[in-house]
Amino acid sequence: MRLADDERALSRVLLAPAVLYIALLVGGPFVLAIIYSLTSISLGGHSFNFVGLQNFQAALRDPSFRRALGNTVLFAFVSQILVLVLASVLAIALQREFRGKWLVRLLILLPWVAPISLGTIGWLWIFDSIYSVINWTLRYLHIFGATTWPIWLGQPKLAMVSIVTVQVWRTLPLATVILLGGLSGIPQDIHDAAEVDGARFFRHMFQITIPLVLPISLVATLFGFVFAFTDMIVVYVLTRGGPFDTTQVLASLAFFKSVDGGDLGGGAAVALFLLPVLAAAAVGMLHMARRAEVT
Amino acid sequence: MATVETKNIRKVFQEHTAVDGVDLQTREGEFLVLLGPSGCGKTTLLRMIAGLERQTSGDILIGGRVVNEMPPRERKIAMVFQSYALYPHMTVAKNIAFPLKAQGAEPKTIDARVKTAASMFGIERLLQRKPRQLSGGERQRVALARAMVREPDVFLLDEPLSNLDAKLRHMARDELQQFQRRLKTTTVYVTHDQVEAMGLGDRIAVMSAGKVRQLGRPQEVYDDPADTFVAGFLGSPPMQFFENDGALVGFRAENLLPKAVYSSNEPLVSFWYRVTRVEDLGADRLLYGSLRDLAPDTKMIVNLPSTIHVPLTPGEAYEFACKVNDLKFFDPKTGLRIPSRPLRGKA
Amino acid sequence: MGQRFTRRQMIKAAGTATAAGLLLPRKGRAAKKTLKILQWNHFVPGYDKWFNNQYIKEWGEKNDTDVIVDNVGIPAINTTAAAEVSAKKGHDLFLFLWPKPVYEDEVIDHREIYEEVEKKYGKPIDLAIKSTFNPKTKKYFGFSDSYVPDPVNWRKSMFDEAGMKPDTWDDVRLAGKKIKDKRNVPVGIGLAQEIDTAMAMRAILYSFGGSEQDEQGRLVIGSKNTVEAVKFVKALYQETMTPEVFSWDASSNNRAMLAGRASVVLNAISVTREAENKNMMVDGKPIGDDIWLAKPAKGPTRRMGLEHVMNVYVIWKFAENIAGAKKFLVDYVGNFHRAFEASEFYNFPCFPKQVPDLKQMLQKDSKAKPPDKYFVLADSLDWATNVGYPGYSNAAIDDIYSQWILNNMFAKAAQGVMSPEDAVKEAEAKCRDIFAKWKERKLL
Amino acid sequence: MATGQALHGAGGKVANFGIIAAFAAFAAFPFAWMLITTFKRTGDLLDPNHNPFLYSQPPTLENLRVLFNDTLFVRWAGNTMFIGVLVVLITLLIAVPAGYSLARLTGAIGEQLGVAMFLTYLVPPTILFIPLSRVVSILHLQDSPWALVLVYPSFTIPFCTWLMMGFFKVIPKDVEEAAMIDGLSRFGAFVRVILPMSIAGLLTVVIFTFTLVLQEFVYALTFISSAKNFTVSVGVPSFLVRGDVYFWGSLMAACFIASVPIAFLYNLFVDRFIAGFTVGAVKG
Repeated sequence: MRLADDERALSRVLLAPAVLYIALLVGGPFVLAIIYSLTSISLGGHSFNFVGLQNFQAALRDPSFRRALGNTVLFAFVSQILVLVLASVLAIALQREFRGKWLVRLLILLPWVAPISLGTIGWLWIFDSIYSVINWTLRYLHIFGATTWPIWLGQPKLAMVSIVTVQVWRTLPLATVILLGGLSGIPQDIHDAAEVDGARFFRHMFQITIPLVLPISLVATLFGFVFAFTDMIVVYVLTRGGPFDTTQVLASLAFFKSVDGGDLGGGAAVALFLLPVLAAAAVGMLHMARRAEVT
Repeated sequence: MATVETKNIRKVFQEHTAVDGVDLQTREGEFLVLLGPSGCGKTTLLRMIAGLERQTSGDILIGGRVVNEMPPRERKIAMVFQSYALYPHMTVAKNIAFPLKAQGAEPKTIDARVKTAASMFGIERLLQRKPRQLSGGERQRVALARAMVREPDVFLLDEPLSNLDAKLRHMARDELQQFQRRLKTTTVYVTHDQVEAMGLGDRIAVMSAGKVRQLGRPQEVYDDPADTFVAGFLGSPPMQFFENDGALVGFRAENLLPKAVYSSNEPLVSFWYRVTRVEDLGADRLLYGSLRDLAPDTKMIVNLPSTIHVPLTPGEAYEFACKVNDLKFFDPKTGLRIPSRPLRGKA
Repeated sequence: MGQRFTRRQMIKAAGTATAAGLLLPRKGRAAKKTLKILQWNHFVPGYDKWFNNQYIKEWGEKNDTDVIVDNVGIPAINTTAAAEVSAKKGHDLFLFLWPKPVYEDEVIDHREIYEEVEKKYGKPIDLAIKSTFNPKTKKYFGFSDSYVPDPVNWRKSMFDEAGMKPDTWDDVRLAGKKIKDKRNVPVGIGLAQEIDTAMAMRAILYSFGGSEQDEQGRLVIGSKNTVEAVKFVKALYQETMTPEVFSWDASSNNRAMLAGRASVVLNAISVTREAENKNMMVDGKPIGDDIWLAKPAKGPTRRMGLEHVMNVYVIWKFAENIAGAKKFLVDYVGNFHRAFEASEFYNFPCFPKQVPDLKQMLQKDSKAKPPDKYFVLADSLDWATNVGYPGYSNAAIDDIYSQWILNNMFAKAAQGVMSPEDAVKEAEAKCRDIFAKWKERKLL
Repeated sequence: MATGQALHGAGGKVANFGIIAAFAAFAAFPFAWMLITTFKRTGDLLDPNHNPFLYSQPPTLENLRVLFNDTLFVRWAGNTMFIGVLVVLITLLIAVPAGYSLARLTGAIGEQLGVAMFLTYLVPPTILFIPLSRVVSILHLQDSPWALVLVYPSFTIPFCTWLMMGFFKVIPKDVEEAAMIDGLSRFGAFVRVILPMSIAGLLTVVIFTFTLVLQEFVYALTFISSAKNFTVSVGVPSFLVRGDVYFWGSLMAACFIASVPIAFLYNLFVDRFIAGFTVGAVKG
């Protein structure tokens, strides 16, 4: 039989490049990263000694790490819950046809296509302690006096708020697009039935619309979580973890620890710390998304 | 109990007029069928009655009250959708309970009424299942149960049988009619299937291009079509036409029989008919052929019941006839019925 | 002038020349070496112009080498280094802006370069050695050609109004308070996770008699003097500053100063140079003229400032042109006078003999008003010290620096989330872990 | 006409409008701000007493001049496009067949493999770049755009494979079977029948991949060291943040210029993208 017809052989041939690519370029380095986390390796490469879970234990002893762990969870959860809620509201609002929808969609897509390193620098400027346009406006409206105003990136709580804001800003478009897809996947008949059956806006939303877009929102949320857990660019550009490590997240801490501090093993341990939890959560969510009722 | 009335109702989508000035009035407890080919505006009309679409102009009255400004939930209607629109994430029980919950009914009442509805349709054992675990017929029953559970004034049904296979459809039709007769709830039913319409409707409104062409009892609509559209839409095969003396003359395939079958004192019109092919269908014989003389080379199909045993050989011409009353005359320009008149020319 | 062909010209030539004619330039090219240098985008663009367009061309011609310079942003320096080391491939000369002892095993011993330069151009300053030598392994893990002093930048008119000069830290605190009370212009010394804060806090720490380690490299951060320094910063913050300092990055104090929103900052001369080059105005007057420089303020123990930037060139063991890199560094020191000028006095020599007229030049700068504004830098060697003073900049010190442990110690106490004593204790515990870690890895 | 669940009535319309306006403002505000900043003189920008929304000094093109003349912005944009297009091609060539294979040919194990591929997303690039630089150097790709062309598919292929798997699963098997009866091979049916039916999915892959390429920062920062080879996301901050000085005007201009045209382009395809994403991500 020709290859083009032989199912078993064909399936392997079609799959092989992807598996090879991932094994070589992600699998290999990933295994290395795990090995790093179990050794005392530093950037300079000396002392490749196996130290077991020492790096992980050391991390747990470090208050900065514990803070970063808490921050990561907080950052990911708060930003993703906000994204989910806001994206749902926005997607529902965007379902209606109206004039200028094209433009609105364009504007809403912008944060997603902007190179994020640059977009975040834009926010850095918006949050600047002296030139913040937000503060200028607040002063102009006399919400704040001429001498005191919020220092967005300088006070631990505000800094967290700022970082979450930017993260929401950057992930909202994708989540909205995904949810729009989910919404448009619900047959019109279901909405009509709910309406004829007497459901008012909120019953309709919470008992019909939201349960039905749940699978796709799980996927959207999963993406958001993965970005929030593994990407450090927002923290890196806006606060570098400051003020005094109160906005440090695991990804940025791992980066500073390994690349700036030189402790490759310790950095890898920090970065991989949540991996088992994340993997379990991701598998669970994907499973739920695929099993959930979809019309 | 209530009637549904539409007064000069119109619906215009951008350029295209879907419903073009429809006046309809149901009777109390009546089963009214909206029949027409797809795109004729019947579903749009139904959705306007439901309140799912806003009419461009005209009024809708339910129980004598103008409901133009009311959302669907206030119109005391229930609707069954073509797809049934069961909520896929809810069990059957929850689906049926949903309209009651939306009304804010007591949990006790809800339980009791869900049970009653379920037993009425024989779906008690399905209550804990989800819609995707049901067969087509079961889904339809759940949809009906969900529609009737809140005891609406009016049922609206949008082609509820079209997703069933032929065998199920017969049974479902029967169940549906029995159920309606029992509840005596005014029902508006949309379909494109004339058999359903004839079988179910107390009256049928035949629609085409956004207008109601004829409203009447099934037999009326069949026997006395108001225009060529109705005549041509109903019946299988539909009414056939030939031109004669500036009029379109129509008759149904079962009305043309060999002349010998008739008793001699009936007023008949006779034709020479050349048979080209015979299809024996068991209960009927279908003849394919053409008329001669009166309307040369007009292809005609004739439906002979198997009780008529006249031998017919393809290629031969025979003398056929139909009763004068069975010939319907139409204006070829407007398509409307005109009074009967004698045929001209040689028979 | 000898025929030099770039690759593109080669290809063009190949199109037109005969086969015989081709051989000559190709032969010439084959012998040619390449030297690849990575360094930052210099703060003073004129320096890069001189270095990239002029100096390396001259040097390349003399040494029959193609010199390629890659300029990157500061954030790329550590990451690129990590990647090059992991890849065992990269540039022949790699410029760090701070000592990077962690790569000791990956770089050649730079002792020879120091020896060669010393022979030709005199002794290096102690700061250079402290920043590039590991006393435990007796290895030079880098070569410092220059450093950048970190003086005090202050608003002349405001201090005049207060009737003071920023001579001691107490002066800064008192005058800062007066100015803030009167003019609502705060002191702008950062308390964030960034380089300027790191240097300013160390300047205060050292001048209060505290330090991360002693001369022998023993951890002494938990000293009483450290607590005193922290207490001082807390008071300084509360009396003279606003929370904005917690949010800053390296550029923020420049901006605050140039916007007229700070009375005094610690920074390299980038603040005044920026004001001069862009002719920036505040309230209709050139702000540059009102920003004066001063030696680091004096603390209870001593007057001590930091290097703001420490140029440390390293040559990887895996570099392809080690000999060329060494020679380049030696020659570069020989030409440092030009570098000093091109950098607009930003880069100060680690081999002072190379700029014998440093004082004279500082006395009459063409852009400065008054022209001797930069003269305070003339004796910067008396007060500029390295990170890790009085010991060496070793791997632990770098790790402490990179994780901003001292910055955070000061900031937490200033913000009031911890008492000064607790902040010092917490920092000490972290430093102890770090010292242990690097001892175990045999770099201390 | 109501589509989906929408607010009804005049009040609903106002609420709807309010919501959309608020979100659009939130999303677009930084860009409006960038646009204003682009044309500001430094002195105007850095005077805290000036109204930041107005031009207290006449607008200037200086920031744009710096961006286009003093940096290699055009070159970086070109590099980004070049890398983006190649990565999209590689991703399509590798992920689409793999997705088909997982959806149709490997049975239950396909699902597991698909999930396993998705999990590779959980490893932060900030750790991966160190070992990856080894791979890049072994292949002699250091400081070459080809390094990024090689490495970027490592994070686009897993996701796109997974997405396409879901996408192919919802295409009825009859379609390929009909094609095979009509004389195509299995592979031929895939290429000539299934692929043309999956345009929405392919488009989703293209858009998603391109966005990821545009966003990427860490690999571009570490594998590329010469200015002429940078991408936009690294080149711009590297050269417009010089030591202590941010060239705000030019930075903002760069960000604006790099984002807006692509947003325009995406807007044309976003409906298809929505459709593709939904089907691919959930079904199957």
